[in-house]
Amino acid sequence: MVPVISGVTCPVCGSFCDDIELVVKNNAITDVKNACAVGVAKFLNYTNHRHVIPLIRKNGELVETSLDEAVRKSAEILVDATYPILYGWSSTSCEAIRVGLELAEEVGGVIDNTSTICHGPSILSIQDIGISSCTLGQLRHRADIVIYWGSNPWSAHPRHIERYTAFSTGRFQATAWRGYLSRLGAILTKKRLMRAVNLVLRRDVSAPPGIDRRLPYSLFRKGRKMIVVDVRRTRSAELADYFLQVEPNSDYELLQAFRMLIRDEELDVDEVAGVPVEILEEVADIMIGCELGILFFGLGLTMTKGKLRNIDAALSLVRDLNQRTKFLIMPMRGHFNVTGANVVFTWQTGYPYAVDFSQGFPRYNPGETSMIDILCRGESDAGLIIASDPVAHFPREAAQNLVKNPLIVIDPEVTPTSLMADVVIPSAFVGIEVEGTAYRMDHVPLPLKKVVEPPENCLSDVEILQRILREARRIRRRYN
Amino acid sequence: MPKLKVSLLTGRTIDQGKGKEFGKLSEEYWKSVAICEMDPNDIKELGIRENDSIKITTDFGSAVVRAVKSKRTPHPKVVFIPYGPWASLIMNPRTHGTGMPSLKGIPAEIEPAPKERVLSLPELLKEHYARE
Amino acid sequence: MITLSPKHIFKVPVEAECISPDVFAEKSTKEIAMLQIWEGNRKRTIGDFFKIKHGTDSSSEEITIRISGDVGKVRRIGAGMSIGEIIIDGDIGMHLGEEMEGGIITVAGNAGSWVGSMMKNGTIEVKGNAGDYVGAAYRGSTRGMGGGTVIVHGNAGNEVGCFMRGGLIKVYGSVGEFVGIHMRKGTIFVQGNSEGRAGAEMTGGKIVVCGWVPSIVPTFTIDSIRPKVKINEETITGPFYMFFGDLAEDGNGRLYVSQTQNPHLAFYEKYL
Amino acid sequence: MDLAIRNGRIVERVDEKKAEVIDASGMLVMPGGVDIHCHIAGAEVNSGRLLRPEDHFRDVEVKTAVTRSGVGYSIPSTFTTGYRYARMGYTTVMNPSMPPLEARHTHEELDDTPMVDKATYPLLGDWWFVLEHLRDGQIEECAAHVAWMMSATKGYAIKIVNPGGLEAWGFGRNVKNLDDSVPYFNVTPREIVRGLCKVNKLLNMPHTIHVHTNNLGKPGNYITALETMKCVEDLAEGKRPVIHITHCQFCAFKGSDWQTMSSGAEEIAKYVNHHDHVTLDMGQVIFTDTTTMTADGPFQYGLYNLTGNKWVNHDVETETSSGIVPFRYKRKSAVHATQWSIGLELALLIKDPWKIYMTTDHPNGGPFTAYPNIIAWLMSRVARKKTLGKISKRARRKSLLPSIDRELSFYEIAVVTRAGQAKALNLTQKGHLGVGADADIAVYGINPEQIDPSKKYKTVRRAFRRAAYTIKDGEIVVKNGQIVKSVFGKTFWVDVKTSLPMEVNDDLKQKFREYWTVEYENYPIPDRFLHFPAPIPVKAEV
Repeated sequence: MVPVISGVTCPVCGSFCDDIELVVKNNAITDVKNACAVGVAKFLNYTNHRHVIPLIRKNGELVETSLDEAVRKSAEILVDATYPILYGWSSTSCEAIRVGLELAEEVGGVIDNTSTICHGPSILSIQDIGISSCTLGQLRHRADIVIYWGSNPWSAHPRHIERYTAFSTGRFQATAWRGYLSRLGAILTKKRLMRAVNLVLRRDVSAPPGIDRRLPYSLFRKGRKMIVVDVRRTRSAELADYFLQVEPNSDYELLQAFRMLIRDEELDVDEVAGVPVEILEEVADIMIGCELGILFFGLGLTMTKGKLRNIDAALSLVRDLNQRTKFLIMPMRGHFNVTGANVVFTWQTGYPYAVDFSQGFPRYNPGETSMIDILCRGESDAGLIIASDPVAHFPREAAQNLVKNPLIVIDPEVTPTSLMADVVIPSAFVGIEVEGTAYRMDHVPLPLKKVVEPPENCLSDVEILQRILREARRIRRRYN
Repeated sequence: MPKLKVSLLTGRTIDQGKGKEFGKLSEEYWKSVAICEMDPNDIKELGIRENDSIKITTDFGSAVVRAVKSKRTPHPKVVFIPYGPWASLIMNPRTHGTGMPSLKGIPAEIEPAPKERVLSLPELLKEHYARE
Repeated sequence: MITLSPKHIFKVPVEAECISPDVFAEKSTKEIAMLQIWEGNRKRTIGDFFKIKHGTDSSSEEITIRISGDVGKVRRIGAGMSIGEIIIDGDIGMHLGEEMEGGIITVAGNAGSWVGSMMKNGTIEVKGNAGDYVGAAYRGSTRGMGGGTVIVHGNAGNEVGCFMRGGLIKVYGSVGEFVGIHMRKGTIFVQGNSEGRAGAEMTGGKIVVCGWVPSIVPTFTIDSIRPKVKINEETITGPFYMFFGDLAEDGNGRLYVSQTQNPHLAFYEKYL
Repeated sequence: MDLAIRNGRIVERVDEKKAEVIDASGMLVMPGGVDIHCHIAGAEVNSGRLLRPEDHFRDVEVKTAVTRSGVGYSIPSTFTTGYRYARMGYTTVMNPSMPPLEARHTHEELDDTPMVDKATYPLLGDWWFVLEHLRDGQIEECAAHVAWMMSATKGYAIKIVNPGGLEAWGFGRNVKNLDDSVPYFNVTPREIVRGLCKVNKLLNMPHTIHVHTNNLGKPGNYITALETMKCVEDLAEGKRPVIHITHCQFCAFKGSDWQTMSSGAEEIAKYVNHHDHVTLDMGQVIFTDTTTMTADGPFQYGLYNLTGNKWVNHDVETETSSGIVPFRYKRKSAVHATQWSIGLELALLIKDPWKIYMTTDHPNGGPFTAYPNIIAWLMSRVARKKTLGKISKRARRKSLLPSIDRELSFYEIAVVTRAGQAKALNLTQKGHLGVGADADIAVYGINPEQIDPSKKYKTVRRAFRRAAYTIKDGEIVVKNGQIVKSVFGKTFWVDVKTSLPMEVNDDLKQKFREYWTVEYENYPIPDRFLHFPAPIPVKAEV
């Protein structure tokens, strides 16, 4: 009888599924149930490419060192810096983030989390417009129109559709799974036919690259429907009842146009974002006609031309829709605890990210106090990176300025960033080797479980940060 | 040498997500992110075959990656590179006071790079980030 | 005339809102040297960073501060100033003349973002380029620039006049995206081109673009073609397409776009 | 008379040679302040913080040797909240609305709120379990589930907000009155209030049900408020209250629309003066820019339509909803000024100070930092007259205040700011200075024997802004309005023991999976999750 641990939360994406079952044999995870491909990969392979001994850079080379030495060096770097940056925080526990904020305050640094390069713009426009949102269960029970705009849940949040939206079943709404199966069948037969025809005729007669925009009947029936709006046909688009393909960088115009149409006003143009206005009018009618609609948006809106104003328009559209029906909107948050990072930042400092403590109190102005900008301007003189990999994900220019200065990395894995660091402190995996709290994309807090013991003298982020904080306080007291 | 003007998108893929969990230094990760998903017709137009090296250039840098056929077409002149060190080389770092760089819809140019090899991660780090 | 010249190049941001005629008024060179500024997280004094030359005949009324040298990293200069003049020979950092209430600031070089954000009165003139958010509001606030004048001879970045409530912004070069976003009142004049989405979500006020625009936000409706348009006393000759918007916000802002520079907008004429 | 303190408690006597002595002669000494209703932590408060950088960027707290930094004005960050309460001599704060599903969030924030003891009320009025049990008339089963929920969320009292209306809001609707049926559930607000009132008694909860009435913020809603009080009249025994109507000002509007809107305070006061089963708190309005936030989704949406300000809505599956809208109360607005008047009228027309307590429903009527202003208004006719002179003419003409001479004494102030609230919450060791009480003490730099608060209201106001001393659990934490020591208060929660506790079987777990999107085992908060838990064991009737 092997022990099965149930109700485990999955420390990967913002869907933060909490129904994972793990089989653990002599302190190793041997089997994973209910998780998606990414989750399984995480639980089964998290030990790969792992380094468990602290490293410190001595004449150009990273060499092994003691934890105390690494902590001391880290504290020195931070205390000596005039404008240190502390970045990451989205893949660790809220408990660790709380200590991190105290550390940033102590050393007078700038602390920022990864929302700065995912949903930062969403937050900026929420601060201008507000947001009409909910928890995910509300949608499972009630939503009959599900729109994914510029987000690809199939790849980024694999179980999102099945657990919370179109393919889930709630008190007032049933799954749209059957409809999808029949659609899939049709698509497959079509493909097979094509292949046969092509073989016979020895030439490609498949439809030329044009786009069929007609709305399918399924959109007009009662019950759940799923619409995907994106610039390219994603995996998610294939699950949808309707895929609305838009020209790159014209989402803003499309959203604003919808705002007009739902108020039954006329447009002076015949087509928006490459889509004929008649089509848009039909889609607008479907939005107005729903019992409860939800618009999920992803980086396809926050990162493209217009950035925060794309979200501005999306939030306003949903707000306006509430004059006609009930409509809600939610950003598709990436890392499992990026929402938590925003939440903890906000209750301690009043601001969700990009917080500058350099003058002894929190200040906030993304564009000025945000990571990418500070790095591109080359203003910081030291950095601490925790549970994040900016060298892999920041634009080249920013990453280059990051590695120019003294760099501390706290991370369980070996990453491009840790390879570039001056001090590397390996930590235990939160949600696997240490417990904690994290927030799902809809702000529902859930516990992270400890299912196996961490490697010897591999501490949690919390303990590591507390040690650095204590050391930093000691050094500062010595200074004055 | 044929060149192709395209709009570059970057983003998450399930393979990149999985690859990440095998470790950033793993073969799986390299396979999943050092690539450029293109419309088959665009690949034809470049006169190359799948898995050939291509060089993609933006105003902000250039990178050599493998060309792979996109499974969900058509998206002519729109190419996709998953998040990762290779995409980072050619992203637009300007945030226009929003804190957010532009990682999607970046104008780019693609050309075949038969002579050039797709760098391994350590090579890439050495070439672009090593401190003297 | 008080002249400040930086002693060295700055790496980390320097916050010096105390560099303002209101603060300097009736202070001796010594007292000015003791004024506190921030270099990153370190408390410093003006004396640490600047050579101070105190010219004679500076009565509090027409006190003038001249900054010679690179202060591109120095922020919030002239914040909240109400009198006198600041002359900057080189480039200047962010938040120049933030919440300014009077007086004059002239910059020979370029200015960072948030020039004259939330300003109430006075004049800022930038000979070079300005960054993003000229005359904008603070995050989450709807109180952008409420009065006064900002003149930029070069180009300006995105969201010029964001949440603007009054006053005049003149850009002789080109502007980025979203000029006049959420604008309520006031006037923005752009001699050059706009990167697009001019006047998005505006509810009032006037925007004039003499150059090229890629397109008009679909939530604007064409009203007429005007031979010329007045900006305060000055008259600009067109002809201009005049649009009303942003209808998505029930707005009645006026957007003037040059007819000759934008033949691709000719299709709007069929609605006239 | 001397007060002796040992080990955080008030005792008969201590050895004066060994003890530290504080000379409070010629000063006003009171128990630490108790706030019965104040939104300081949790999902909704934090969304408010996130929504409004412009609200806090001018009002900051700089880090000191003993304090953490933070921001202030209408929705202060957690640390700032604790410090600002302590500076005013407050030592106990109740956070009134917690979505059960997000209880962890509330408690994480309470743990980061220093200086004060606290507790929080889970929102249960629209919880599907409750609606279904009450529809089927299963009071015992309902009680068992509520008991489970109290310990699962570490809650202190049953909070009811716009009963039935929040469930209806799930599809963008609302309920109109106490007998309007809740869509799909076929149960009425009246049944919900009565049902939970019975449950509250069965469970022997320390506090009564804590009710935010239907139709809040609508002209004419004083009728709804009165009906709500009446509907549990028969459940009262003796003098013990069975219902608390919170921020009563917001549900004491007369009139048929905003033009005819006027004060219903007289009618409500008349009823309350003749009945002992109800307690109230003011929900006083302050003329300032603030942030409204309630679990009342439909009300907040109405407020958005009224103001056009930015609007946040957050519906919580199977439980509740919430909304946020920034709001500015203007002296010159007839409606706002009338609201200001109503709050004070209630406090002054209700004879017994043990029945109505001082709150602003922070931050809905204004930030709690304005309490000293309210004290001045309550203690001084001159102060009221002065403000009356500045408000809208229409409101002044309608206001009852000119006809009211009553001025509260320092004793009565002590009741409406501490003693009464502690009694209503049944926090026996708070709100008094008797032997055995917690040594939570506020010392204010005015001499109650000598000062005439009616004339010298400004002096009084200043004194209440900055306590000369605040003592928390026997330690001096504030001196002359400055924080000298940072301490972490306890978090009270009610640990109800029922003879038939909710049975946890596979059916229940399955029901959890169907109702929520989280697993049963991840729902309850383990005791060790709280940093300083203070469970209050209670034996239930069932």
